[in-house]
Amino acid sequence: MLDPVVLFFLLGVTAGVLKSELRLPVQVYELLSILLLLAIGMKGGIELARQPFFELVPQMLAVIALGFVLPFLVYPILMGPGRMPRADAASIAAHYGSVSVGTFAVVVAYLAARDIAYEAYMPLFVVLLEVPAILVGIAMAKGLRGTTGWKASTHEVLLGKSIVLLVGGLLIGWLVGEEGIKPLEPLFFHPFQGLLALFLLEMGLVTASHLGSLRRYGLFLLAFGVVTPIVFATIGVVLGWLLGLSMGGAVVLATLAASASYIAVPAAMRISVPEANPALSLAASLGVTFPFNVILGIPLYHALSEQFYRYTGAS
Amino acid sequence: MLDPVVLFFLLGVTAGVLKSELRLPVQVYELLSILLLLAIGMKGGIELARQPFFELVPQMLAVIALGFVLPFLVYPILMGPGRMPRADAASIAAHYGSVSVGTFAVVVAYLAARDIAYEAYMPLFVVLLEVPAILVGIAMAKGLRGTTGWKASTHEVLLGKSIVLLVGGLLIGWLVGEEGIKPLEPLFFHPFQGLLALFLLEMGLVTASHLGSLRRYGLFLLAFGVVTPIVFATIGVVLGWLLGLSMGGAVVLATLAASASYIAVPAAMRISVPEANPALSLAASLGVTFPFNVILGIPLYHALSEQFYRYTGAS
Amino acid sequence: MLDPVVLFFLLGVTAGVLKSELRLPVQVYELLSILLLLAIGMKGGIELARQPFFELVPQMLAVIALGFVLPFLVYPILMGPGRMPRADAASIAAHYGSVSVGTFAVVVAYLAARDIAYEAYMPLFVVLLEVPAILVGIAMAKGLRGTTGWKASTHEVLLGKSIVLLVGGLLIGWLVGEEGIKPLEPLFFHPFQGLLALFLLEMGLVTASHLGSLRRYGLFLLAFGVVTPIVFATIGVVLGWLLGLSMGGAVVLATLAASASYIAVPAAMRISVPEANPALSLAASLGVTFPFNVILGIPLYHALSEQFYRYTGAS
Amino acid sequence: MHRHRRRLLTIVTESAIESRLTKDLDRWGAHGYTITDARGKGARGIREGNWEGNRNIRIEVVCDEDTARHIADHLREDYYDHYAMILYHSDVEIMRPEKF
Amino acid sequence: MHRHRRRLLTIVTESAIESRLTKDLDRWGAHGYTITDARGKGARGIREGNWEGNRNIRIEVVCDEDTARHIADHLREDYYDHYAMILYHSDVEIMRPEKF
Amino acid sequence: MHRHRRRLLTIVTESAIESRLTKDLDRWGAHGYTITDARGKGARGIREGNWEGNRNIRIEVVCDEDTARHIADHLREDYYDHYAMILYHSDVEIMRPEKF
Ligand SMILES: Nc1ncnc2c1ncn2[C@@H]1O[C@H](COP(=O)(O)O)[C@@H](O)[C@H]1O
Ligand SMILES: Nc1ncnc2c1ncn2[C@@H]1O[C@H](COP(=O)(O)O)[C@@H](O)[C@H]1O
Ligand SMILES: Nc1ncnc2c1ncn2[C@@H]1O[C@H](COP(=O)(O)O)[C@@H](O)[C@H]1O
Ligand code: NA
Ligand code: NA
Ligand code: NA
Repeated sequence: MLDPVVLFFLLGVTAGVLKSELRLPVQVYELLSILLLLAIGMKGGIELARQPFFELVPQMLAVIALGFVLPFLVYPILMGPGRMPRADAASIAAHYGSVSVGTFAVVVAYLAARDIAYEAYMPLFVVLLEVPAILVGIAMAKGLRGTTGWKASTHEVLLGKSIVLLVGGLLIGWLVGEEGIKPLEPLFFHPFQGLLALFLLEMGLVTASHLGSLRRYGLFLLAFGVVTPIVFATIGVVLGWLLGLSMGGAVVLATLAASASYIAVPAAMRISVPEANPALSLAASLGVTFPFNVILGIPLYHALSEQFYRYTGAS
Repeated sequence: MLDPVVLFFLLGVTAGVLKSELRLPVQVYELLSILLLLAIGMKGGIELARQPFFELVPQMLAVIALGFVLPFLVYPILMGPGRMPRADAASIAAHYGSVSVGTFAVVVAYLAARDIAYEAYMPLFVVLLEVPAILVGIAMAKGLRGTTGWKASTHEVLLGKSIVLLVGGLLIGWLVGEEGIKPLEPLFFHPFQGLLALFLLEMGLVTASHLGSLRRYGLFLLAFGVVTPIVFATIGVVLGWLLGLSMGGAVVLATLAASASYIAVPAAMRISVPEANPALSLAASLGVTFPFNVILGIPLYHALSEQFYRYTGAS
Repeated sequence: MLDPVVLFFLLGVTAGVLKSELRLPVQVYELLSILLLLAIGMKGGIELARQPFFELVPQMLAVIALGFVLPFLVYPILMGPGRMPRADAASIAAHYGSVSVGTFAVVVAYLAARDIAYEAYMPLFVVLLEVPAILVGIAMAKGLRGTTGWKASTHEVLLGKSIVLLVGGLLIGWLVGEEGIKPLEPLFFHPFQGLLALFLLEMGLVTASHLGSLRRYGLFLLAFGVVTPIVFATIGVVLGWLLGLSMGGAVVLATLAASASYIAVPAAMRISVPEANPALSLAASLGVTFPFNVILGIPLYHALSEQFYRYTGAS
Repeated sequence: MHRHRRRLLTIVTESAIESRLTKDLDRWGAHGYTITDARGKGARGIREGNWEGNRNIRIEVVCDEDTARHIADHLREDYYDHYAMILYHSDVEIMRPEKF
Repeated sequence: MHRHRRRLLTIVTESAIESRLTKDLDRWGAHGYTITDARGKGARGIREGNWEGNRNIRIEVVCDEDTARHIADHLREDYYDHYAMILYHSDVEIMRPEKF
Repeated sequence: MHRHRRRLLTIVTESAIESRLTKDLDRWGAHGYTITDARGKGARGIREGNWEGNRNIRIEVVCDEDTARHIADHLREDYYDHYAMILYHSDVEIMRPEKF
């Protein structure tokens, strides 16, 4: 059965494809993304407050390493069979190495609807996975030596909207703890799924407007946008198992690995690698991978993780 | 006693008439109308999921017929005593034959506050009543033969914002059912009356700005805007009774019949019958009929329906 | 321990100072302030409905008198040691004589978190304190004789956004009472602290952009912005005690006296005393006094009031 | 820097016709357009822009003389009588003539 | 297509004075105006437009030479010293001279 | 009323580069600028403005001839190839020459 939030996404895509007059004002989009980012951050922070921080350090390092490694897995494919210019290959690699907070929210809703437990500090991993791939992508495009702009780029990436809100929420949740956050729940936590539904409605409309450019860039992007997340998700499941995550936790990590950024990375690439064509990377991440993950991918990664954990006899 | 939501409407009208600096950004208006339309649609869909669809078919056909018939009842009056140009008469007839979702939300709040039951699938009727009068209005203005633009018009009407959101919500509610929609309640259902209150505050401000043009168009519009809803409501009560609706359901159907569109129809007329003067139809539907229905009409239709049902011995 | 809402303020200031890309659309700011103002108004109105109005009249008169007196306490200091032009001195006096609704919301959240009772009709005092200082400030700048524009000014002040929403909410709460307002709670009351948190995030961003102009205007403003609220709060505690308020009520009155307007008064001064430099008054009220009150002031006034009430043996 | 003269056509009208109008601009030969949300006052009264029924948009088209004339003629025929609309032209200089 | 020359007066100023200013424009003979929300930077610093205290508006008035001069003179007297404001004029061509 | 000629430079481009671009305008000698949010269509396709990835901004700078030329040259070098961007100039008259 499809989750209602996914139906909102489909409603948006349908309305967009049919050229309906439905528009969400960009300010509504911004309000929704601010609320979702803060909520995700705070949820993670609350959990962090619950356990000894240093116990998480190995997992955190592994996740950061994942963020650095993933882009290297796709860059050669984009340059070779994909025949893309260097800047575009680097930019797309960064998109897929990083994460999509929207997809994260959908997997969280998916697991909650099925009462599947997972490590609740996962939002920390979202933060950790967001940045490394961006740095790798910039280095791929510019080379490590072209130091001009490196400091500026890092500054811009770290102070981008999503990092600030995720980290800010994380810190607030961590400082205030579960009890202290209670008064904020009616705005941030209770309507979370509703906010996500509206957000997906909007993303559906935006996705529809990228389907056109998809047609232009052809089959390679389509295949790339479906195969990459499946491969990355498999890596995520295995890594989750190695790190001792629960089965649900492995689903989340798989989904994070499988997801491709469409907010933080495009903004960073626009500034730091302007010669990359944004229509290309968005057609892949937003036009293919996002819908794929949301509709088919997440249930698939769930099945994958279940099989793998059953087979290995874990949890 | 006045419902609090009605007081918000009066606050808006008062602030507007006194030329206060109070403004609601148009983006807030859009967010509110999106939430209300989706909520109404989903509520209807949940109810549809509860009962055999085919049992509703006779009622649905009757309601569609009502939408086609109502414009014909006022068109001659607007052309004759009203002395209006054909385009204006057609446009106003379309406004009054169609429905106002805002007024529907108020009657729902009214009945809920008084614990009066009604058929919960009523949002379906909102959808069904929205479109036919628009088609009739276009035909009245252009004639059936002027086929140019007919297809485009229908496309535009069916893909207008309110239809897409109502129908989209309906389908989602229908597919997902009461249980599945639960996670969305904190955003769409719990704050419904609060959202409606804010929406009415804004509509009050907009209404105030139409009172001026009302003065310009004189007494006829005023009388028309009060008498029409009373007549239409009476038809609605009788039809509700004929269709076997509960007393509360008849109040809702009466209010739907009595209400005049100020969102979907104006937008459609602007595109399809541009020679009609929008100030005229809005002065009537928004400046007279909407406040009349919200403040006096709904209690009146309630009394009417009660009397009628008592007299006929129904429910 | 810091309240979570205060942490949101600090997050905003930090993001602003670090020149992050985080922005809240102005329409979100407007939605938040509309919701907060209406909620505060309605809460006050509900309480007013609970008690005989005439019993409050002495307190109300005293509070209005406070609003007229406070500006006179700072005007000579601003003209003398501050060496400010008359218009600026008058404008700043008006800012500090009036109140900040944001600060009021923070003290309410502060007391609620600590389960400290206070007279729940306090929002009435917010309304009463908002206007007098504005009139005094205009008179200080223009003299009483320059009657030109007096009527217009008063009209503009009374019909400014915050007065209309506070008074409108008050009347609605008063007419409808606690029972009647219930359906509106999920939008206005339950998420109140969350809305306040977002509002403070935005105010933090705005505050950060005023820190620069603070540097330009030097130490005097900084000292003035810290000392004035402490003195005014002391007056507030004593007056609260004289009026027979509870200890919590005295904290609220102290905070109201200590707070400086940054919404209603700047708007009124811009229109009525345009020769006053808005950067100056906002640097003080928003750049110094608001953060001071929110972070240090309120706990200080709490301690002050507690000591005073213990010493005088009250409550 | 080589400069080239073009015409800047500015249209202020009701937001209700945005999608129809932009389709028409395409058909009439505009290579692009820029739209901002607006409010205002004119012969058809005040349009406050606080509600979907009274919003304006302001459209700018940079194009050559002939296209500007062509668009203006069409607007006059198809829209001018029935919609709140004004239209004005001016000369501008651009840098990349191939774009316009 | 007959063309007529008019002046386009553009004012950028604080949104706080919008309602007062539009009333004045009416009094000073403007037949209409178009307003868009704006932000910016000038002699009085940055106005980010993220808060009611620092929003700008951009007002356009199409009118004849005399009215433009008249409005500009009044703006200079009544507003220029105390408000963040700039003002500039240019020539435009319009189609329906009776409207402006 | 003394009048002074200046240039009005209008840039329409992606909102993603707003903060970088305004810093550059400062460096290149602009004394001020005005920004409005926009959407539009051009050689790089439709930018609907309903999402952070496809919003435009419209920047206006009033400045003297040399500064305008200077800014335009820099924009062409640093931005023109990689960003959705158009740029046009026109003459305007201003009242207080010291401001621009
Ligand atoms: N003289 C004018 N100067 C600037 N804008 C105008 C003028 N007249 C009309 N407008 C704009 O054009 C819209 C439609 O004008 P109208 O058709 O005259 O009502 C108005 O709502 C204004 O935004
Ligand atoms: N040189 C300029 N070019 C374009 N806009 C300007 C310029 N100078 C000022 N502005 C705009 O006018 C507003 C008020 O200017 P000012 O009074 O100089 O602070 C600023 O906030 C900008 O939006
Ligand atoms: N001919 C034109 N007239 C007006 N605006 C244009 C034109 N061409 C492009 N634009 C604007 O400039 C932006 C970038 O243009 P481009 O780089 O050609 O895609 C577009 O999104 C439009 O907002
Ligand atoms: Na990824
Ligand atoms: Na009707
Ligand atoms: Na005060």
